[in-house]
Amino acid sequence: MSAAVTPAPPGSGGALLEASGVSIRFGGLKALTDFNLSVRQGDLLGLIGPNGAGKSTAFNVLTGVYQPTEGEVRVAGQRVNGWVPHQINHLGLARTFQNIRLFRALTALDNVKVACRAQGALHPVVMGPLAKAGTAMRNYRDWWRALLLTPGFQAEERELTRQAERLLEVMGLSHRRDEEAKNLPYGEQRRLEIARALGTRPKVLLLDEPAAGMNTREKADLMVLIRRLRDEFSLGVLVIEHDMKLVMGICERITVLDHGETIARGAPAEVRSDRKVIEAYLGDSYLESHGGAA
Amino acid sequence: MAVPGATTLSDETAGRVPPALRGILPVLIAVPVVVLADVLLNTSPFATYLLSVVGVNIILAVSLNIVNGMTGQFSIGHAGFMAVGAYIAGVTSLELKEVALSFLPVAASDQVLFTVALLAGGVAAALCGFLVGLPSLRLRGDYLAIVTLGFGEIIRVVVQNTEAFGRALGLSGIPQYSSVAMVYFWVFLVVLVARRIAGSSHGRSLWAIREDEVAAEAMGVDTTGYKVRAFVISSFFAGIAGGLFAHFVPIINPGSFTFVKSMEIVVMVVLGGLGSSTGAIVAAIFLTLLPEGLRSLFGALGAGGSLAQKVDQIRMPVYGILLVVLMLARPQGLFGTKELWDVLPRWLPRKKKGMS
Amino acid sequence: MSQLLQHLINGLAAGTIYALVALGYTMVYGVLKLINFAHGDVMMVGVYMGYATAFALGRQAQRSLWGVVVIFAVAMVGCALLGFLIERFAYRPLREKPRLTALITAIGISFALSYGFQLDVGFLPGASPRAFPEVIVPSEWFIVGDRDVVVWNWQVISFLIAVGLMAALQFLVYRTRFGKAMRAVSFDHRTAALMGIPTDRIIALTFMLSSALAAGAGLLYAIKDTSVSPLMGLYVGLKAFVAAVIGGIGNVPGAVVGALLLGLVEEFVVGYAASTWRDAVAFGFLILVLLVKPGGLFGRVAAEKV
Amino acid sequence: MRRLAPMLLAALAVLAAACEKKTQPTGEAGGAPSAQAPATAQGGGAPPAGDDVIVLGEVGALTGGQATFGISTRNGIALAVKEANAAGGVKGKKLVVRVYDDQSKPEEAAQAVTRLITQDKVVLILGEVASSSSLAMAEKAQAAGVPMITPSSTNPSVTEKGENIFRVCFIDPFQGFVMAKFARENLKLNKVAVLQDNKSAYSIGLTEVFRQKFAELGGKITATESYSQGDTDYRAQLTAIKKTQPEGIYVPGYYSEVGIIARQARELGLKVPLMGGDGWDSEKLFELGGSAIEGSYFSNHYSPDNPDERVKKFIADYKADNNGAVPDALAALGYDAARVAIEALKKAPDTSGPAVRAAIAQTKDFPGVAGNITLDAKRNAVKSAVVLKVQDGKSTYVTTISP
Repeated sequence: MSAAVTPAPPGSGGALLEASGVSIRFGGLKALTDFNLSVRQGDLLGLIGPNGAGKSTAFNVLTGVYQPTEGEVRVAGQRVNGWVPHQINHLGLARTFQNIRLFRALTALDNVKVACRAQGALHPVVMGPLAKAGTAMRNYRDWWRALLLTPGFQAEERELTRQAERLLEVMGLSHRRDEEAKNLPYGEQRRLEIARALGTRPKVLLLDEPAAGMNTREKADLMVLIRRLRDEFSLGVLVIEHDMKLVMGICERITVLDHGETIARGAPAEVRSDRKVIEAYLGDSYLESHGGAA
Repeated sequence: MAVPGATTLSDETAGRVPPALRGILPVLIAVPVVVLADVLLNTSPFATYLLSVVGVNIILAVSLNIVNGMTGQFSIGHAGFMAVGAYIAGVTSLELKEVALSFLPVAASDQVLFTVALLAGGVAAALCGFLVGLPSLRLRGDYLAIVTLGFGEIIRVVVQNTEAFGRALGLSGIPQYSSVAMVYFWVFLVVLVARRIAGSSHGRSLWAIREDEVAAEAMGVDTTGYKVRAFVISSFFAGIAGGLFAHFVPIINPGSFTFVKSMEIVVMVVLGGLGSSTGAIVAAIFLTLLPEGLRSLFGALGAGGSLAQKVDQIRMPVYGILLVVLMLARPQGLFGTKELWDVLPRWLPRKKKGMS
Repeated sequence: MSQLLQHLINGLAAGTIYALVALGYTMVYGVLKLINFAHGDVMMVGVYMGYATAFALGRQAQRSLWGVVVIFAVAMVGCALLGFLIERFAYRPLREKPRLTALITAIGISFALSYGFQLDVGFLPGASPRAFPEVIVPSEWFIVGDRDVVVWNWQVISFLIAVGLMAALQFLVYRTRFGKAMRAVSFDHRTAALMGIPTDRIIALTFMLSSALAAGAGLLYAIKDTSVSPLMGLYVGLKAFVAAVIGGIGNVPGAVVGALLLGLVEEFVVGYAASTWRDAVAFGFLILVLLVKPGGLFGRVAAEKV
Repeated sequence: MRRLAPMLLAALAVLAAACEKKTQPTGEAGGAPSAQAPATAQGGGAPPAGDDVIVLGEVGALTGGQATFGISTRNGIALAVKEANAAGGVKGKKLVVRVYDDQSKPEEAAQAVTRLITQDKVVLILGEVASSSSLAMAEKAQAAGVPMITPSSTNPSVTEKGENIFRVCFIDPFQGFVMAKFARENLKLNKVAVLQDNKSAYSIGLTEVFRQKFAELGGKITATESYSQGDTDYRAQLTAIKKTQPEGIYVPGYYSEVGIIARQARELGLKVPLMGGDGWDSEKLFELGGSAIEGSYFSNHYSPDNPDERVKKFIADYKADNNGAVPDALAALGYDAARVAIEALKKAPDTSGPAVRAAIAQTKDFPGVAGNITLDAKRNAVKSAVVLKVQDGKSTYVTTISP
């Protein structure tokens, strides 16, 4: 059940996630204009900007929650315009949410197991009609295996549990294994979300304000953790963050958005001294909004 | 552990069980057992009939729970699927009435044909479930609910206008193959299926959809596919329930499958606790026997006077008021999302740790 | 052609009344996200209140203008009170509980009312339908050809009353402080509460308003179809609910448009095709609308903030 | 949460009563009169098949869409039993009727009848009005060997369920035939439209025969429209019918809808006479229909202005018991069914199923208020039908049509 996802076709320049010229409009409102981005394995990129700059919108376009009005998104070399989120996820893109969206009534372990299991099925969109029918049949066959509790199914369940337990361990959540997600403290909920995202075996991990609501110490730990995850799981990581310090501390390259437009990109040092960035942050209501956020 | 069927039960969980429920639970179990044992002692046609009705309602409630409880969708057209199963199975049995499998004794041959008819009904209902599940591609929440309701009503109108289905009079003369054993075999099956699903990765995916559809989708769960499959399985069993129903109720009639019937099933599921299979079972038993109990009570109370003549009419208003009172008393349903064994008092045997 | 015109008139007459009932569903759904399944039955109770009042007034008085006003006033005030009680005791305690819970109590109330009114104990009317008194003495106001097209005074009057009630509602919702508060509650009742809006009172008032509208609609319905029965709430309620969803539940103009469309569709199915398929076509129409516009004609599917 | 405990205890009490039931049955669920026969009203002591009472079972729609018919029937049966008890009961025992409501649903009727047979051990079953429910009951009664008499289910298939099932009314085809003949030969109509209740097998049955007979007699059916029981707006159907310019409209439905149909027909300018069957018979028809129903005709089992002493007495007694309500056909048939049952119980050597069955089967020229009853080999009543005309807010006798 854990068949590998489509490998990236060679020649795509190694970009696991690529957005080129992406724009999105809600009615008359331009939420994102000509957004370009490329994430390769081992990258640790930052996406920053004041509130309402379009950061989460960018995430939502990349992950298929919204469809781009213009431009295209490629994941593992595959054009994914028109795909739904779970299909894109199957290509190796996983995310967390700004306002934690765990499966609240499920235990920590089950939260991760959901993600682990969901992998494996090739999605119909990349297949012909015959293969489509095959997948449909296999979907139902899977149910039979579960209903009859076949040995293979049981082994698979054990394997899922093992994988999930390992991820909990990596995120330091083993002691919360059987707790309902909603009963976890805030910081642990954030970590559980990351564990869950890792369960889908992503190539690229998108973290939406992972440090929101954490204190300085926790943030420092998080920075270490994110780096470690990138190396251990061979990921490309894209982080949305409000906390400049955090972003500057870990990200190798940064993209700055304001009013949906990319106003700067480059290494932390370059971005920090960019006039437009300073204006956007200080000239606008950065401090207020930051104070009121999270 | 929150998820029913998911497997572990630690003592600290038991500690979180609402104390009041722990005290009440034996009552909940005892009441139906007493009533049933009572009628069972003189195994009578009435006991058989009542047991069959209870069984069919359990199948309906547990199967609806797969969609409404586990997946968090909101179907209020379950009676429509039941009708499909009842009519298709009924017509099949009527067609095969004269057929006997020569290599089997008559009784066995009848049961084989009965099973064939049931499966035909179940499959037909499952196909309809697939059709209803498809709009869930685009619809959410109350809009999906109204579509299921609409499908249920359309099915009823179609039946009412089809000569082969006996139109308004209904289909009578269906061989009465059903037995308590057959009904409870299917009860057992649906409960088992519900439990196995709940304990599997499929069940977890359904729960994930119920908890947060956006997050489930982002974690790679094919939410539409799962929703459709939940609908298919659920309506298959509703069709089986309808088929069984058609083989012990002497006549099936469009009036038996209105949206009021759908509502009764929804009530069972919600009262039992959304997502709790055992809760659905207990609620189905309780609500099915309640009107009979009220009938007895009022029969005993109404000695003479004008009220005595009207006693039987008072059952339904009382039923309605009881529903309100019960929901106010326990808004999360009798069991919440927990299963029976999660809330058993300590002195009762408990399920031990671990199934996987 | 004249037949078409007649069907059009009949359809609109039925549609306006659906609309008034549908508005009740939509308003309650707006503030509480609750499908109030007891709404139709509240309407039925209102009609019986009007029926009793008409009898108390006697034959002469009930036909006078003030008589009609008294009948409507009693039914609407009585229903507002009933709506208040239902909200207070069956829904409010469940406000912060899962939405389905309140739905079940709504079903319970619906059963209790519709079955309760079938009893013939005490003041309860019994199961048989009753003839509703002719509070508006029927007369023909507009005739085309050899009675090819007939418009009745009560059709016009009830149309005017319905439009008047809708206009009043529109004013209330969009032009008054109460309406503003109501819309705020509908948008997010927790935040509204934080802003100092008395949500409980607003919700209670919304319920009373929707119940009063239902009573008015029920009376018009009873005048139109000259009868009242305990089960009328079930039929009318279901159809009005469908109308509200077609228009986009929670949307006030949507409910009106949905109801008019449904009234017309039903009338044309019955008039030009087989009447036995009316309900199937009504629901088929609903499903079609939802497949094309998942949020109903005027509703917006709230894009979930991710 | 703690509030749940008392609540469920109350529920327990309710359900526990179900268990007590068998040891402590009561006899008053039905129409047992308390004033005239205090002996039966002492409440809850006697076993159902005990020494001093004979228990009859009745299943009827007391709630739901057909409640109004079930209640009339119940009142008619109650009157017959009250009279029998006042006259000394049967075989020295008092009669008791246990009435169960089936909510107008066949499966509930099946459940109720099974309860009557098994738990209450009734000797005989009366009911239902709706043919679907009667069919459900007939199956159970036949299997259990308990005789059953349906007062007013007119669908032919009901008594075909077996030798234990009887009826005291004529069947659908006959009524359709009566009205077709009357319309063609007495009213001399050439073109008639039909408006049937598609939710009622009764209405569909009558329509079928009427259409066929009327055509056979040389008439023309201009349109067949339908509605569903519970509808209240028939303008669309009537508008379509009006276009075909019929000379009469056959509306074989129930009075609860027919009254409204009449008003709306007149309102749309359809002045032709309406015609119908026994489903019309109720004083409610005149209330619902008002002046619009005047001049219409319907076939029926009996005419209330029958000068016969028996009928007069029945009407007077019924009015006295039911706040002055005039008995409709269903009440009269309920009364007749109960009296046929009582008569058979008197004649039968004992109250066992076969004995009672045999006694019922021998019913011949029994003087019922709704015509003399003779049961034929198919256990159907052979009766003539009367045609009534609505005049001055009541129905008046026009003619009698024999099979």
